[in-house]
Order: sequence, then C-alpha cells, then structure tokens
Amino acid sequence: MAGQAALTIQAKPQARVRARRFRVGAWMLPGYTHLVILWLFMPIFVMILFAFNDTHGKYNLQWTGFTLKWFEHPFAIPTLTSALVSSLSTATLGMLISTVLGTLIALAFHRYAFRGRTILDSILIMNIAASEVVIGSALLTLFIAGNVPLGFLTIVLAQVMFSIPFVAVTVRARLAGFDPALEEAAEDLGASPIETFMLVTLPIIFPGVIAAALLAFAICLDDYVITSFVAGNTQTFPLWVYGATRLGVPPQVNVIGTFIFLGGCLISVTFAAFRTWRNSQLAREAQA
Amino acid sequence: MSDTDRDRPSYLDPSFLRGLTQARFSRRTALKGAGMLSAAGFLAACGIGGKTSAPTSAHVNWVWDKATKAGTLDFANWPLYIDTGTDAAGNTTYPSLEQFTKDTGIKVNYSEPIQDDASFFAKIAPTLQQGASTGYDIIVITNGIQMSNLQLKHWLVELDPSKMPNFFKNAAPRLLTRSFDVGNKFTMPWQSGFTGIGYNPSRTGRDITSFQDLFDPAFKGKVGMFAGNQDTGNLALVGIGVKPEKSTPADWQRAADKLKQQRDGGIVRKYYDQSYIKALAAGDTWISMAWSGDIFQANLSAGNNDLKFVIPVEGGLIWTDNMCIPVGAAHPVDAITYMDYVYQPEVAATLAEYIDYITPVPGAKAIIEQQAATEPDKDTKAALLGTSESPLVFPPAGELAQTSYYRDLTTSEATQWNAIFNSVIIT
Amino acid sequence: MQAVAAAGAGPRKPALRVRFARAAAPYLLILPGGGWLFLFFLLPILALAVTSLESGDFIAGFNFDWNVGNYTFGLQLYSSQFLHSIEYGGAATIVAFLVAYPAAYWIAFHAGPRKAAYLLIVLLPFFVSFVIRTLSWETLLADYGPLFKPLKDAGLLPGDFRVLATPVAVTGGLAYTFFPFMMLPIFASLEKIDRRLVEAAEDLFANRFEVFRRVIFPLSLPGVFAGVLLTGIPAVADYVNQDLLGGVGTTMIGRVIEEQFEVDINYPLAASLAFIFMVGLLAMLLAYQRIFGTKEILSD
Amino acid sequence: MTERQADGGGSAAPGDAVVSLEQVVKSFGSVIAVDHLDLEIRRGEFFSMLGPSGCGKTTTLRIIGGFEEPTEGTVKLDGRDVTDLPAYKRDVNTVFQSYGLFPHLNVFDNVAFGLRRRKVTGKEVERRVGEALELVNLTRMGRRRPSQLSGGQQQRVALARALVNHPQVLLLDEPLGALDLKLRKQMQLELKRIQDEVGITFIFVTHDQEEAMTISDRIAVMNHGRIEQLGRPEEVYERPSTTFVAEFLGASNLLHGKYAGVENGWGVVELDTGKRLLVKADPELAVAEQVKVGVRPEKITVHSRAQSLEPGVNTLEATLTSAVFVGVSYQYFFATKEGGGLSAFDRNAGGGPVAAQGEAVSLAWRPEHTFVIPVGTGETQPAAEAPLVGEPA
Repeated sequence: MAGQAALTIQAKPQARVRARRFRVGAWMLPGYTHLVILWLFMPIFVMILFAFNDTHGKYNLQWTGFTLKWFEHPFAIPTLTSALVSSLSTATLGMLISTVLGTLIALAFHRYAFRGRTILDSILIMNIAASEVVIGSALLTLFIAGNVPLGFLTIVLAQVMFSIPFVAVTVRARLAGFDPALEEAAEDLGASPIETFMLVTLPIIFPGVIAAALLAFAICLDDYVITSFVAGNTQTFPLWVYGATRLGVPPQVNVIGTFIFLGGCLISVTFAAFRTWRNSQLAREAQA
Repeated sequence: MSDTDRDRPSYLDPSFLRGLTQARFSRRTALKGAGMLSAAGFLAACGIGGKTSAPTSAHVNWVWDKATKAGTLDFANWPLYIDTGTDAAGNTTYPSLEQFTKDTGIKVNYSEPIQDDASFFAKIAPTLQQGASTGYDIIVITNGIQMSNLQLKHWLVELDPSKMPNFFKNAAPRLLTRSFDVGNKFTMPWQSGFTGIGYNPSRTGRDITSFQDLFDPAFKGKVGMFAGNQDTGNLALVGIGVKPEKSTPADWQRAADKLKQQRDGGIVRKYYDQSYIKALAAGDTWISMAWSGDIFQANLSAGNNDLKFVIPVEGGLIWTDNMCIPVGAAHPVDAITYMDYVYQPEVAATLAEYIDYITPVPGAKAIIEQQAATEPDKDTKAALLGTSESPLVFPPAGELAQTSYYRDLTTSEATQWNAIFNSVIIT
Repeated sequence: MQAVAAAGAGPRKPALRVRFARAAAPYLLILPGGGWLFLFFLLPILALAVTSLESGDFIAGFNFDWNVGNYTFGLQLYSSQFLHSIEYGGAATIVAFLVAYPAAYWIAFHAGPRKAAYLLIVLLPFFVSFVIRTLSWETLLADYGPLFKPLKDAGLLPGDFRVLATPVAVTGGLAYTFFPFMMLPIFASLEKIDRRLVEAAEDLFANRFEVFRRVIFPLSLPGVFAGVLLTGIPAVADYVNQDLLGGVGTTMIGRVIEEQFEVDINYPLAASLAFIFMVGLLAMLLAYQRIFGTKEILSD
Repeated sequence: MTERQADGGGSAAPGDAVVSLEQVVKSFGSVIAVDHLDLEIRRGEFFSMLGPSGCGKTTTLRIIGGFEEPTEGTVKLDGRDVTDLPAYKRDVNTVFQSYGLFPHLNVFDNVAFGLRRRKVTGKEVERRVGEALELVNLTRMGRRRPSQLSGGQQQRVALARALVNHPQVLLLDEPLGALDLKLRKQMQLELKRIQDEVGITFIFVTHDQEEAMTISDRIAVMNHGRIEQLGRPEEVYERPSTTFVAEFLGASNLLHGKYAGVENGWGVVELDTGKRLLVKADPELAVAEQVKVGVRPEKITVHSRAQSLEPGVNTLEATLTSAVFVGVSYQYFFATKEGGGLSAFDRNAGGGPVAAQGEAVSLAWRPEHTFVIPVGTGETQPAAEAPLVGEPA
C-alpha cells in the first residue's frame, strides 16, 4: 500500500514536468530577480545583525556575540536621541507644509490652463533632477548672504523646497484619473468651491495625497546632503550617523535603523491589509 | 546677544600670531564677506552695518563686567573626548560633568558636533560672520589654521585671567607659552596629543619605527593617511627631515612630492578623516597615520587590543586642542568657570583615565597613582597604572622634544599650503 | 429678440470681479508652493551664480568682481574629479539598469498575483536611512568583512584582494543607492504595456525573444530613459558613497564642492564648480526633454 | 436665416421662458464655440440641442449650468440675470455625460449630496432621496457604491441625484451616450416618462438625431456655434431649412435648381436639366432664386417606366444602381440625369426588390413632401459629413 502510494505521488509531478516543456529560461529570470532581492536586502541584514552584536568598545564592526542589550536601551545616547527627535520634527513639518503646497500646485495643473504652466513644470523637473549638492550649496550661499541663521528653520525651509515637486508629481498622477465632472457635479449640486474640495476632491485624491505625504516624509527624514549644508548646529539622524561613522557607529543606530525598517514594513503591510479589507467590505456592501 | 555684540569694541593684538604680516583687520573688513552678494541687489540689508571700533584693551572688562553666572553652559566637543558612564536606565552619562554641576550649580549641555577643525570652523563661520551666536559657550579647537582664523576674525572672547586660578596654578609649564596664543588670552588647552603611526603588528608582521614604513610596498593598499592636510603635510615635513616651523613653501612642495609617490605607487588605501581608526581596527589598513589616544581607545574594543602607536624615529607631531569661548556666547562666566574647573588635578585625572591623551595637568599623575595604590580591583588598578605610566598621557621630556608643532600659517600661506597638499589628498 | 437688441448698446460682458476671480484662481493655488520654490530654489541658484563670480578669501572677505577665473581655475584643477563623477555615475547607471530591468520585467509580466508584493519587497530596504545602508556596505565589503573573510580564510581569494576603497565599491554603492529610481519608472512603463500587444506579436510568429526585442523593449523605453535620468543625475553628484566606500583617486566632484564649501570656505570656487556641474547636467536634461519629453518623469 | 427659422418654431410668451440666452458668445482663444446665440426655452418643455461634435451644444449647456462663463452675452434664468452666478448658486442641475457620480459615496449619499448642501436634514433627506430613487426604479440600491452599478443604473442615479433637488431646469449632457442601443431606447422612454411626471424643464444635448426626435418637444439643430433651425421634431425633419439640417437629420436627396414662381397654387422649381418639380409655394422665395429641392428617401415610390403616374406628382427618371436589403426595408440607390444619386426606402412587404440592378425606373413623390432650401450666401457646410444612409425615422 505504502509503496503504491509513493509511486502515485511520484508519478504525478513527473507527468506534469513532461507536460510542461522544461526550459532554462523558465527559472533564470525568477532566479535572477530573487538574487536581486537578496542583493537589495544584504545591507539590511547586516544592519539588523549588528543590532544584536555584543560589542564592547566603540566599534561595531566584527561579530563578537549575541546580545539583546542594545534593544533594552535604544535611546541611551542623548545626542542621538535628540538628533532623531529633530529629524522627526523637521520631517513632520516638512511633510505637512510640502503636502499642502504641492497638492495646491497639482490642483492648479489639473484644473487650469494658465500662463507660466510650462515654466513651473520645468522648475519642478529641474528641482527633481538637480543635484543635491548644487541645491545645498546654493541654499547655503543664499542663507549666508541673507544672514539667515542656520538651524531648524533652514532645514525645514530646504526640506519643504525639495519635497514640493515630489508631492506635486505624485498628487498630479492621482488627479490624472480624476473625472473633472465630479467637481462640476458637486458644484452643480450646490457645493461651494471649498465644500467641493473638502467633500469631493480631497476624499477622492486622498490616497494620492497620503502617498505623497509619506514620500515627502521619507525623503525629508532621509535627506543627508542638502540638510548637511543648511543644518548649522542642528543635528538630524542622518547627520548624526554620518558624523559617527568616523569612529564607528554605535549599536543603538542599528537598533533604531531596525525599528525604522520594521516601521516601514508595518506601514506597508497595514496599507496592503487595509486595501484587502476594504475591497472585501465593498463586496459585502454590494451583496447587501 | 547680537545687540550687545554690535556695541562690543573690536580688539586685536596682531603680535600674537607669528609671521602675521597683514594689516589689522577692522570689523568692517571682517564683515565684508557678509556683504559679498550685495552686487546682486537682493541682499542690501545684510550685515554690513557693523560698527567699526579701534582695538582697545578695554575689551576684557567689557565682556566680564556685564556677564554673570547663568547656571547653564553649552559645550561643543569632539566625539568620545570626555569620560562617560552608564546610568541605571542604560543612558550615557558624563560623570565629571555631573560632578561639575554638583560643585558649581551649572548645568552642562554637552554635545559632540566637532568632527574636524576645518569643517567645524566652516560650520560656525557663517554664523559668526552674521554677528550671531553659535549657540556654544565652549568650543574645542586644535592649534592650526582655524585657531588662527578665529583670532584673526576676533571671534574669540578674551579670557579674564582673574577667573582662571587653577589654570595658572596647575597647567603644564609648556602650555603657558604657546605660540598660537601668546599670553593665554583666548584659550585653555583641553588635551594634547601626538600624531604618529598606528599599526597592527599581527598584520604588518614586524614593528614599525619609521616614517619610511608608510612607504613600504609590502603594505600596498594597506596604508592609511590623513585627509586633514595639516597633519599629513606636517608629518611629511618631519618625515623628510624638515622642522615644520622652519619650513618654506619649497619644503612643502618636496614633502608633497614624497606623498605623491606614495599615493601613485598604490600604497595609500585612502586619505581618512577620523574614520582611519575604524579602518585600522577592522584590518582594512594595517598601518596608518594615527592620533595617540585613539589607539588606546581602539584597544579597549574587543578583538582589537593589539594595535600599537609609535612616534616615528624621524619625529612626530604634537598638537593641542584648546577650549575657547566664541563671541556671542550666552554664558561666558559659566564657560570660564568650567574651563578653569578642569585644571584641578582630581578632575584632570578623571578625564585622563578615560581619554588617554596628554593631560594639560601634570599633577594628575600623582592623583592617579594614589588612586591606583588604594584600588582593590586588580584590573582597575592595572588600568590606572597603565594610564599614569603611559608616555602618551604623561610624556617624558625626551618624547616631547622629539615632536613638532604644526606650522603656523598666515592666510596667504594657508592658501598656498592648501593648494600644495590638497593636490595630493584630493584625487 | 428685438427686445434683446434694444436692451444693450454693446455686447454684455461678465462682471470684472468674476473674471478676475476666475483668472486668478490658478495663480492663487500655485503662489505658495511656487513662491517657496522661487525663494529657496531659484533665488539660491542666482545667489550661487553671483558668488561664483567673486574673488577673495574668507578672512579678507569676498568681492563681486566678475571673476571668471574661478571657472577656468576650477575646471583645470578638478577636471579629473569631474571625470570620476561621470565615470562612476555612468557606470552605476548602467549597473542599475542591468540589475533593475530583468527584475522589473519578471515582476511586471510573470509575478502574477504576487506582483504587488514583489514590488513592495524590492522597495522595502529603502525605508532604511541611506547613510545606514551605505555604512552597511562598508561593513560588508571590508577586507576582512563578512563577505570576504570566509573566502580569504578558505584560500579562495588572495589576501590582498579588496573591493572597498576601489572604484568598484563606489560604483556598486551608487547603483544600490539609486536603484529605486531606475526600477520604478521601468516597472511602471512595463506594466502599462497592453498584454494584447504581446499576443498580437506572438500571433504574428514572433518568438519570445523577438517579442521582447521588437515589442516590449521599445515600448518600455520611456521608462528606461526616465530611469536613466533619475538615477544618473543624483549618482553623478553623490559623494557619500565615495566618502565611505571609495579610496585614493576616487574623489568625485560632489565631494570637492562640498569640501570647498564646508571645509575650505572657498565659496566662489565651490559655487563655480557647482555651477559648471549644474549647467552640464541641465544641458543633458534639456537635450533629454527635447528628445523624449518629460511626461514619463512627471507621471511616474 | 437663423433668425427666420428660430421664429419658425413659434415664439413663446416672454414670461414663459425659463432660460433665455441673449447674444451669448463663447470663444476659447481663437476658436468660437458659441456664436452670438439667442435662445429661449419654455417652462416645462423637453428641449433638445442637436448637432455634431464641436457644434457648441455642450458649451451652450455648460454656460446655462454655470460651468463656463460666456465671453459675451447674458444668461437669464426665470427672468433673472445669472450670468455671473457660479454653478453652485444656480437653481439648475445637470446629468453629466460621464454621470460624475462620487465614487467614494454610496448611492444614497450621492443622491442626498445636493439636499445636504441646502441644509435639508434627517428624515426629510431620507424621504426625498427615497422618492427620487423610486422615481428612477432604484429603490433598493442605496447602499451600493457607483462602481458596483451597471451603466444604466449609474445613469439613473445621476438622474435621481439631479432631480431630487427639484431644479427649475435639468440639463442633460448626452446622458445616454455610454449605453448600448437597447438600453438607450428604453432610457429615452423613461426620461420622457419622468419628465412628464416631474414637470421640470429638460434641456437635452445629443448628437443622435433619432434620439432627439423621439423625446423632444422642440429641437435646436446646431452647427458652428449657431442654431441652424429650431422647431418641433416634425418641422425640422420634414421642412429642414438648411442643407446642413436636411443632411444631419437623416438621408436627404437634394437637387439643385431655381425657383420659378407659383403655378396652380404650387411653387415650381426648375432643375438644372429643365425638369420642373412642384413644391409648396413659399412667398419668401424670389423668382429665379437659387435653391435646393429635397425629398426624404422614404417618401419616394419606385415605379416601372411603363407605369403611368397620377398627375401632380413629382417624378424623375432614374436607373437603379444598387439595392440593399436592410431587413425592414430595401434601400435603393439610383442614378439620375439631374446629377447626384438618389436613395429611396421601400418597406419590405414581402414582394422582393421592385427592380433589378440597371433597370430604368421612375421615381415619384408628392409635392407636399418636397422641401426647398434657398442657397443663400450664409449657407453653412455640415461640420461632419452627413450620413449617406439614414435609418428610417
């Protein structure tokens, strides 16, 4: 009996292999893709691994044993913690302001044909494509010339500046599929322009606005080059980490990096789950 | 602060800088840079309006008459350049600073933004140029171009000698006659150190003694040099047998040519900033220009207790990092209180035990020996003795004689120096 | 109708107020953001241009005197750094393309229902700060790091083999850092391709390779060009990768600009270098815009 | 010509006009979309604007709705000048071509949207939305999202959403365009029923002449931003006043000639070949005026040459060039001496085609079915090529 069962089990896959022509190309491409993914994750693995390294001195370069102690006190370095806090606060401010301003630009592009459209368009592209080192140095030049004290304020000014185009582009992409009749319909039904925006336009483009805001937050949080030019004495997380590279980055950085990575995963998974849930919810509503 | 700052009389005693040939700089000249873009028309309002005042000796009184103790202090230092501990919650603490707070009631906001002199100077310079406060009461700057510039630009508060009794009592005699701060008007040393050669004997396979070892083809691609051109340039001068302080631009060029050989021969792996120590510890370099205290620190780290530091037979460099008060500092009294505070032997001893650079207070040695004598724990005792006996912390006179200070440079010399050595380093 | 003709002397036009409000609306919308970009993007570039024509030094002060010498001096002194930038940035762009395209192709066409998941996975590493990722590469690629130590211990690699502190490490790091900018536009353009076109090509006797060469690849070109642009420009300018992963003789122009600004305080020289660099890139961008338009960049 | 024909529809008492446009112009840059348009729409009527795409009909509708401001001219709603009033302050509602249903709201909230903007609350909203949904037969769909509805259902929601506000005028911008033929026919009747029921003025824009004729009380045929003809469906069909109208509303057989005056109570047109055709006498036509004479294909009967025809009937000699079987009828194409081909429909009564290909036949029709179009200088050309084959009306 057992032998027979084994035979049938074996027989099946063989049959399938024969049925489908076996080709080298069939596994090469997926194999390559998975190798790429491995390559993409290698530094992340290293980061996470060394968050558990039981290092004793200043250097967290060689594996010296497993420990959880860095996770007990991830905020043990006051200057690192305050750098993280200022990063989060500049990024939050930068996100809020650039999301509003960028969305307004996207709306203008979506709704109106106006003089200067192509110029603004070119400025947006230039901004996206311009090198950070050029923008950073230009901003520094201006701030020095204009006697603007460098610090938190100038970081926010800069971060908003380089986030606006990304927000505008992202929201515009969302608006591209937006039926202008919807706004007209709202207006037609007695909604003032503000009501129209709040009740119709915003709810519909909201996923795009959220995506734009997250993008803006991410690039503000992660920016090193421009921020380093205009930060003055203010330390942000990337600036602190970059400064610390000279001596060896303490394991707390790995811990915080791991948290950020997990946070990113969590947000993505939540988004995906929310989508699935919403779709099923809609399906259920339809059946009711 | 900027209001009072504007009223502040300018001062300058040009004699403090050896070789300084330029005319005095008035505040107006100094602020010209701030108006540099006025040609563009949109910057008319920027700070050209600073008052010009003749230098006056009244300066010292001017700051210190008005200033009072504020009970707080912003201290900008280099990374890992102070004693640290860990509290119950695992947070990093600075015991000597806490002790200071207990003793004086002054709370210290301690930060470590200084990675190297040049970039830190470049960072605070625009602020100072604007006549604004850097936000720091104490900064730690190495003798060298930036220190000269700070003084040239009148960006340091002249110290009040009456507020620095410990300094005059306990500082090493050699520190009272520094060429870059004649009369101790602007600075008090924080620590000094040597620039020499660090190496990993297990990798090099032999002891390193000479500057020439940095040129050994056997170490091809495994040699680290400094990206800071003061260290690299001066060490190369010493290496080719020229005393830096007596060197001429022709010597600089010869030194640079020597360094170019090393570079083009593929011997140098990279021109490092402070990160050299990481490379040395990781084995990426086997032999490297190094600062004395770092080697000790690196050996504290697990798996790296075999690094060695040597002052080459040709001679090494000695430098001094100096505490100073930038103009516009909000809490000068608190600052000078702290600067003098660390000149107590007990405090100096605490710092020396941790930092392992040359302490400015020779009297600390006796304190550490005392502590070692009464220390019950064997390891701790050995560590204390290691510090008190270390020639890198309490260098004997012979060792000091073997070393040179950086070449003092005028502004125009600095430009020449930068051009010559940057052409080696920046490739 | 006669009544109408009698009603007004001339044609009736809408009230001025209404017309103004409607005409002003787009400008009111773009004013805050556009103003921000003007103040903190265009104006700084103007300031940069002015600074680049100054002379003097930091101690004595800088004067605007049409000092074109900064440009010739800068170009002459740092020509090899400009070259490095183009070499490494260009090589990194090619590497990123070679890595991204097949992966994007497979995910877009053959990953089936797991397409979204794969795309997400590809992007996840980029949640982590770019400085930390680059640092991780430094650790990974160290001469006795986790990647090479085992190989060296096993005798598979010579003891003096190294990747860190070489142009290879810099190029790899750049390709890694800007990978999403290559991957996303290519993926987006591949995804847009109508599957029926593939079927049509197959129907017309094209084999798989021919389908790819004659149909899919040409249709994905806008995404490829956008990716090349979005990867190439920042890669050419980057200096963090070079700083952490490079060695002797790998200095890129971004580093020089940064050093002139942030270390040597030679603002005019730094500004002229930045300006040369920007104008060069802008020329490339304009050429690109001429040939391919900007739609792909803006819609992805 | 426009003016003459606009009056031809019979003028309404001024007080009865719910919408009136006076000398309205709309230009987009150099393109003139609406060209000095005068129009009055009567309270309670089902009014259609018909024309090819680009004729300005949608722009006119959008001007009434407040989505476009006229470059010149006045828009009056119920006698009140609303030219400067934005859409949300006008007592007019629109059913959009793409429906414009809010995708993030369900059917109920979509329909309630306008009520809530007018601060109607609670039970009243529920009652009125319920009524509106009942009116369009969607009573049980309130919880659904627009994306879960069929095209026809979406169309009904859009209608309910507009009607629930009891506007003075309902604007419909090609609302049936996206529906398939069968559904479209059904919705046409439905629209007519609903309009009867609620008594609201409907202004309907379409490019489908059959649709316009099916449901409208009056039709304005537009071309190049002007109204070519305005009147009841029968009027514009049977007596088109321009070539454009004649050709846009179904197939026409047009022959060129000149007006020869009145004989025996009939007007006479002399074709270029000298052939004389009888038409309705028109006092506005001058003798010797260049005209086109037309007859709708379904009015033509086909006879063998030998057959004698009753007097007073217009006849033409022709040769059958092709016959096409279209189910309900045969469609014939003829060549004539007078130039140009003529077409005719013959009901498929079971007898097979009346003639063989190449056969010489006589075509006949009654003088009262003949229409005359003056060839004036203001003659406009059709914006779109007129359909060669029209379906029987």
